Amino acid sequence: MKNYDQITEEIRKIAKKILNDKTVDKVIGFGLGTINQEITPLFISKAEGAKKLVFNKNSHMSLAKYLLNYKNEDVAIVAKPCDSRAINTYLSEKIINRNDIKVIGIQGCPGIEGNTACLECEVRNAVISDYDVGEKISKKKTNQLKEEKDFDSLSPEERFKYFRNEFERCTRCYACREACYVCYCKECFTESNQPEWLNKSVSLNENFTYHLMRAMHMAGRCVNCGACELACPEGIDVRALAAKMYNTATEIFDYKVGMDQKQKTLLAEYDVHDSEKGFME
Amino acid sequence: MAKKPVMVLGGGIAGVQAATDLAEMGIPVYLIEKSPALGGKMAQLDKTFPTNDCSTCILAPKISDCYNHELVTTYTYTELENLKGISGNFTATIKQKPRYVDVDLCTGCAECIENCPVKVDDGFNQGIDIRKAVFKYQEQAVPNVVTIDAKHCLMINKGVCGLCLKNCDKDAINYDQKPKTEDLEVASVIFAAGYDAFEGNIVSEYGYLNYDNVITSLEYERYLSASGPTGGHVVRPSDGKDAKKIAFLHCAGSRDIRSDTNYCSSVCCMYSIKQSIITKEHIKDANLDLYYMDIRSFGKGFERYYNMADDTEGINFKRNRIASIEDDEDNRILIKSLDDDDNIISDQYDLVILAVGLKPSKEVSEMMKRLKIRVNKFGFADVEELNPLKTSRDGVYACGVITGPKDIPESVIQASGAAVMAGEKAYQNEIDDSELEIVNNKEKKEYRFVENERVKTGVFVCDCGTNIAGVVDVPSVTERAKELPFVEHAEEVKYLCSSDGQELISKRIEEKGLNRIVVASCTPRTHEPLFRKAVERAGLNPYLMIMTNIRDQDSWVHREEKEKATEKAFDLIKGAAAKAKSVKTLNREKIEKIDNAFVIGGGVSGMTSALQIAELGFKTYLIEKEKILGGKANQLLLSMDGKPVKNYLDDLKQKVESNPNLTVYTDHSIESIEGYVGNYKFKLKSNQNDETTELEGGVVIVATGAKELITDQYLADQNKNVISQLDLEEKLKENKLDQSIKDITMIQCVGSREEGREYCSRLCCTQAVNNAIFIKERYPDLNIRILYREIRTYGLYEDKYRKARELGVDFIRYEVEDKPKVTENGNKISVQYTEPITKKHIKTDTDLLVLAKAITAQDSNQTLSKALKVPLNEDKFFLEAHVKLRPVDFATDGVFLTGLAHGPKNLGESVAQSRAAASRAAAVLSKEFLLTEAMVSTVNSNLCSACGTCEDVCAFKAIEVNYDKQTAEVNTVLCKGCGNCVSVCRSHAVELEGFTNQQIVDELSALFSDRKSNNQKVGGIINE
Amino acid sequence: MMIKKADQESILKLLNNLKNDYNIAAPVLLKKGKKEIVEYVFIDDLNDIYLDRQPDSSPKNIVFPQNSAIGKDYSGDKLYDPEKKTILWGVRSCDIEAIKTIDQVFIEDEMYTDQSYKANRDKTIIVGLSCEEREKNCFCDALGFNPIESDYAPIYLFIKEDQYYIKIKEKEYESLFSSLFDGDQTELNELLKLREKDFNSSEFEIDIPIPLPEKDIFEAEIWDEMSEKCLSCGVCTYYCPTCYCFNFFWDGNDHDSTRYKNWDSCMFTTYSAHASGHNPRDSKDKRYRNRIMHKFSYHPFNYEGLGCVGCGRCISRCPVNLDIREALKLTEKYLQTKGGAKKDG
Amino acid sequence: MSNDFEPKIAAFLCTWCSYAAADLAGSSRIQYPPNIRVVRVPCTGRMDPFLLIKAFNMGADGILVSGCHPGDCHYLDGNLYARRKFVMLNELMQFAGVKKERLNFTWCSASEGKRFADVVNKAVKRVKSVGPWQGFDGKGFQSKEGELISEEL
Repeated sequence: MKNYDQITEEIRKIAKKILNDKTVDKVIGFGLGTINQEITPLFISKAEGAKKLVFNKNSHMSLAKYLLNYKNEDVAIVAKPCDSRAINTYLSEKIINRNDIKVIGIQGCPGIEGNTACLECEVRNAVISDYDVGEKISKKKTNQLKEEKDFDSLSPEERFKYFRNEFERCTRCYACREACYVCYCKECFTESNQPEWLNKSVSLNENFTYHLMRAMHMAGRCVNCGACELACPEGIDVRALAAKMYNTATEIFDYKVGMDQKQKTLLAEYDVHDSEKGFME
Repeated sequence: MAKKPVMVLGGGIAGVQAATDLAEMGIPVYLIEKSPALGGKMAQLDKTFPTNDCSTCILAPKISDCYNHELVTTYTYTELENLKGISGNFTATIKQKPRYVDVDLCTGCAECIENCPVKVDDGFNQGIDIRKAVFKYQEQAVPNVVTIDAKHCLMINKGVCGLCLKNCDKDAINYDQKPKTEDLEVASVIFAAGYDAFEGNIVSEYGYLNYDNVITSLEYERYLSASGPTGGHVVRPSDGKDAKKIAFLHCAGSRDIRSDTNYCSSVCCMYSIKQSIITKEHIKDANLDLYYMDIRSFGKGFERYYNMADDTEGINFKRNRIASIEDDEDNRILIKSLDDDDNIISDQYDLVILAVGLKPSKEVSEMMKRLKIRVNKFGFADVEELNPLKTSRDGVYACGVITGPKDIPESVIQASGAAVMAGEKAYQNEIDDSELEIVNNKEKKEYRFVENERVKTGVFVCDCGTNIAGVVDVPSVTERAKELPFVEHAEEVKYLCSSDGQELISKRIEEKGLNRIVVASCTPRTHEPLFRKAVERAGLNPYLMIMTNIRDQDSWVHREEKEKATEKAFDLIKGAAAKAKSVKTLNREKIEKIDNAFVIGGGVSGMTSALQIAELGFKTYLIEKEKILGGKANQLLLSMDGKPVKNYLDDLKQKVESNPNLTVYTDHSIESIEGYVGNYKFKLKSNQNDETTELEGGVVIVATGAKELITDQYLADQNKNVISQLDLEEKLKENKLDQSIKDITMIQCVGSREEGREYCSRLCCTQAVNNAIFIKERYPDLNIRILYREIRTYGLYEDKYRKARELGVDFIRYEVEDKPKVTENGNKISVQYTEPITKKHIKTDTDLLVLAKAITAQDSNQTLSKALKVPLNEDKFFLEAHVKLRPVDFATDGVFLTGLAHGPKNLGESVAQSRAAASRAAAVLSKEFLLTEAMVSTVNSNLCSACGTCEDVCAFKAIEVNYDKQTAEVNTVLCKGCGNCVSVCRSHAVELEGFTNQQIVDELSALFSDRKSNNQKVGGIINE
Repeated sequence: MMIKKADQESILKLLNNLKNDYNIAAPVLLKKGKKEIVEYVFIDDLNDIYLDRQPDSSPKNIVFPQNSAIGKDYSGDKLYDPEKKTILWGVRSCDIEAIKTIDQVFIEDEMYTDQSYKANRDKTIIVGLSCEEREKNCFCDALGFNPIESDYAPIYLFIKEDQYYIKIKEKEYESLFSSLFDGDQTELNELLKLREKDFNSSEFEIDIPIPLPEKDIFEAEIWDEMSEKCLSCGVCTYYCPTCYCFNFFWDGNDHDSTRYKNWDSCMFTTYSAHASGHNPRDSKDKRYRNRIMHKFSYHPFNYEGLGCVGCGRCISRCPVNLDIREALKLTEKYLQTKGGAKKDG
Repeated sequence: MSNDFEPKIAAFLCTWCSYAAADLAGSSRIQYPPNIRVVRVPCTGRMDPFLLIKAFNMGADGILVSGCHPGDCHYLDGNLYARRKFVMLNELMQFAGVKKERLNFTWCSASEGKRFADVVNKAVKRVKSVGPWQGFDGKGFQSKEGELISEEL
């Protein structure tokens, strides 16, 4: 596995090249932010700027979302494996054109510090890539210890309590939504008033409802990248529900999101012999 | 001018299908049914093979569509007395038996039934259950009215009792009703009179009459049915104990040379397999033995179903011959049988089910004879093999089991086919509009424009006599309803469905300017059309009426909990009123269409369909890729009844080529297909000179046929003395059979019924038998042996099998694991096989080896399926919309299917199916406009992000993304209003009219309006 | 004016007494998931008060809660007694200036006074807290504010180690602190002088005209670049002490409902969307422009002072590190080159 | 929890099978508890999981969804798509701590009137066993008059 600095070098080299030869007009990557250690999305359109690109242990944002700002423009994007799956999902939903984008795919992603999703990550090589950086690895998990959060051992009451505590402090700033590549609806259900899916009052009943509804939209589309959790200013465990959806899709329907750009979404297909887990006898 | 009516005799699935198809073609129909309700035998079935579809679920909507069709007049409890006149000009005399109930008044509430003191055996439930002297033929009877059984009614027989009348709020009981005779003028008649199952003496040797625990399969069907007398519980009739070990005896009464039912009943193998599978679902540890002669799983998808059962633990197929059936003191049935090696096997069973066959009912056979319709020796209507729907009497057609044993899809195919033939007579004999009552009340009203009005809801709560009011406190509910938001008016009505009630609604709409109507009464499934019409009469758009069900789903099921039922009724009304607030004016849009038809494939199927449509007067394009018409039939010698095909084919080709409405494009291939129902655009290219032709049409019939398997098994294509059955026929036809040939061996199932092709090619057995007979009759000394796995000469073809054996054809069974081995031996072919009884290996030399090669799908099916957006099944044959009830339709409207493209079948069956396809196509073409559904999906393009998920889930190809406009678009002609696209749309850009998210959320919000969440909080501050 | 002096213990004792007659709201260190966050809450246990650093959320939610029922009392918090006045304890200069900004909008303009806000504010007594040192991302001094003391609070705390100096500027509040010993004016002055000297000045410096000249800058191309990485979430506005945009909505059903007011955010895509479907700020550059212009152009134009107090919360809380200081620098550069040139010409 | 708790369950039935089964239960006079409030939908394929979450949001003590048996769908395969959604929703809700007894998914064919009554009986029993739904906030629901219907868990 290559380290962050090596990957950074490779990214810079490729970015410089493809900007120079006009393969793309813009490279979307990570740069250093204004706060100590903080990373920020960086948009480079001149080859000289390529040296500003970095990839380090804090590069947590899901850059895929920015592709939506450059529909029909030639752009390259630095994609962690999770982001590459997001890109595949965009392609399968025909939100972006394959010809418009170049993917600088990080192979053998060393993971992001503080991102609990990385501890559960099982796809560590970019699944779509025009320019590989890093080197592919076959090992499944990182060396990091799995975080102690075993929901299965909790009773429904305990889980309910846990999520109430979490969602109670949600201010509905929608940072989780906006940080998530999945959420690109022109009008989110939170904004709809015909019908009013969600009351605008920031109360626990509505907050909880919001997170459940959002999780339902993530079902079969979330790549479990953890961007939502890291975006939350209140430190809410936003990812838990989405991760549950992610794991359920894998366990019950043997479905993995974004592995192929032609994949149909989980809820748009069926098998006659699908599980009926949880149905009444 | 209106079309002259057609009469359909029999209200089973075949009759219902024929009547609906005719009505869809714009032809008025008289539907005559002798029992008190529509549905026939199919209504008695629990599940259907090979999909295990629930019979009621798929049948009920079809019946109600038919019954509610404005061009169908249904006469139940009615029989045909006489049929005078000639084709195009019949006078039919019908006699309506007295029901002693006024059909217009009866609401089907069943109060009378509860109070009737007389109990009798229930005919619908095969006498397993009891019913009252006043009864409903079945719970979901259409029409939903009761009937009095005059034989048992005390009032009618003895003049005492009268409890039913006393308990009828509507005074619908009339003990003085007399039989009513009526003359109907019709252009043609369709016999769809169905069948009787074998019973009584036919199956007496199986102990049916002596032992309680020996029952017929139709009786067993009622045991399995969730709505049957045991509620789907399998028990022994003798003591009601659970049955665990069950025997199914196939061919009970069928294929018996000693009886007059010496034919195969075609369906018993399959329904026995179905019953065994369903039984296993009911009783996990059941042990089921199926005793059979041959398993005849010859239909589409049947072989897989059979294999599935065979693979199920606890379902055992036994090719044993029954020696004796006895019972012991515990009423267990002991069956002794002989296995393949002639060992005697004994087994004890809790229950024995006789797979009884189908025969025409005696009365119907008699009637047909009386009406000068020829019947065959078994009593079925005598029809020609290649004109299978026409009886001997001109203008009289037949469909369903009345022409021979067959399963449901084939009956449906025949029904549609008969409909178009009978319909042709109606087209030729138009009558003046004024003569026909039904056609006259079709005038359309302008609806009041209500979109700019304040919502003013009128709530009408029905008492339904005491049915609702006896449980629900209707006056208080009505009072409270007045207080609901947007409710302008609320009223209690004794019988809302009566004409008074309906008029009242209209009156109030005008009086109070109501613009939304809530009807709280019975189920919308039966009464929504009625109340919509009532609202329509007052000039209000019918979709502004919302029904809620406070009878079937409230007062009837909570009779002891009056207060709670009242509360529930009020909640439901509250919900309906809330929904009503947000409903909109909806319209069924008229869509222009092109009245031409495309038929793809110029074989017998394609020609038959094309000719039929052209004869109705529609312009038809027949497209064939080869240089000549006729397809595979050009090679055929005999039809299944052993008559030459050539004459028939020549006649057909001549008619096709001379019809002025029919344009034939031979030697043309299809470049592209665009469009949808009513508006198809085809681009054809001549194979000769690449010249293209562009054509427009409204419907497409796929009749692309199939092909013979290409294989190298058994030296096929490697030795000139190894040929296929089709090659043999060609040889025989041209008299080219070598005189030196003294010995012929035929091998069946070459490539069929094995891995990769898990289906039976259906026609090969009969074809081989026919060819063998043909040869034997001409060269009696010639040796013929047929190596087979199972002889599947289903239906009346069984007779051929018998005849072949009589003529000395050797039938030798082989197992799939032990196929014959074929080697070259000089000029001869050496065939080695295992003798099934002695198990000896026998090697014999034969002069000619004839292979029954499997019928396989055309390679071009893939391309065509994509172009027409219709699916293929796993064997690459085209997949119809519903294997049981829509065998010639595709899920995509306007595209139909016939012949071998659908699956293996013989020429006669292809002809019937082609008529059916023509019939369904004509239903589209004969309409002035295409009408969309009112409740269809709509897309809000402002919200749509064009992700295409809706497109993925639409079974009807009715929604597609327009990538130029970056939004999904609904083709309202194709949309069926299921709402699948709505629920997968994350952006809520798709809405289903009539069931919008807003409406459902409003409804929910009203239902739970007494529960208000504690949202009043807090300054964003929570202190834990 | 009155000066009092006390140690930590007597302050707590005092507050404990005041608790009987007042609601006390103060910064508290809360453990939220993995994060430790300092927020203003109504408190019961006075030991929870945490003044060691700038709170991560502003006291805006005490005076102007995120959502509140119209015609009902502001807070549904169980520790809040609507009958009592509220002491808002330990508010730093930036947040005091922010409350002043909101007051300007909701109270000072007599034509458009928000009565419920005014009622709430009338019940609030702000107790200021002098900053000892610069916090991570704040820059109030660069905008001309004084981190050590704001004039807008009637009572001010100056803490040196365990010692509290309390400056009571208005007579009516003097009685609250009467139980404490009097403090020495000169002692406090020395402390302030020392603090002013030691207070390391901001690295960030900005030189832009206030109000920003709308006509020069509105159509400038800088907004696109500035907002490129913006996600359009509402974090910056929700945690901003001065953002006061709000919206109304109903809660309930046809049978029973309540009218609510809650915060809105100009970063949301639906902000300023018209019923017709038209939205004048339909892209994030326009929305971000509105945020900057509101703070540095429109507010200064309509009222006195700035719309931004330089607390730096939007910087530390932004999920993509979109830094308002960079935006201002970009503006400055633009005005000095293009904008400035235009002005001269 | 008091024994006289009468839950109110939002029941979504497809028109073609389960609504017909409910009608059949009616015409057969099979009695079942009056705790369900039926919302008719054309097909279970129409069932947006949001509607079910919304039902809880608005105070339903439980939900019941019933459609045609797999294979019986009037619209060919709507129920098969629905099945996946329900499994996902069910897993999600249970994970979030909503008790499984409140979530009732099943199939009922048009001929299964008896089964429909059984299903309702069972669903009501299940919901009763876990007591009144307290809302996602656990604060219970207020009746219109402002009195708290249910107590804290």
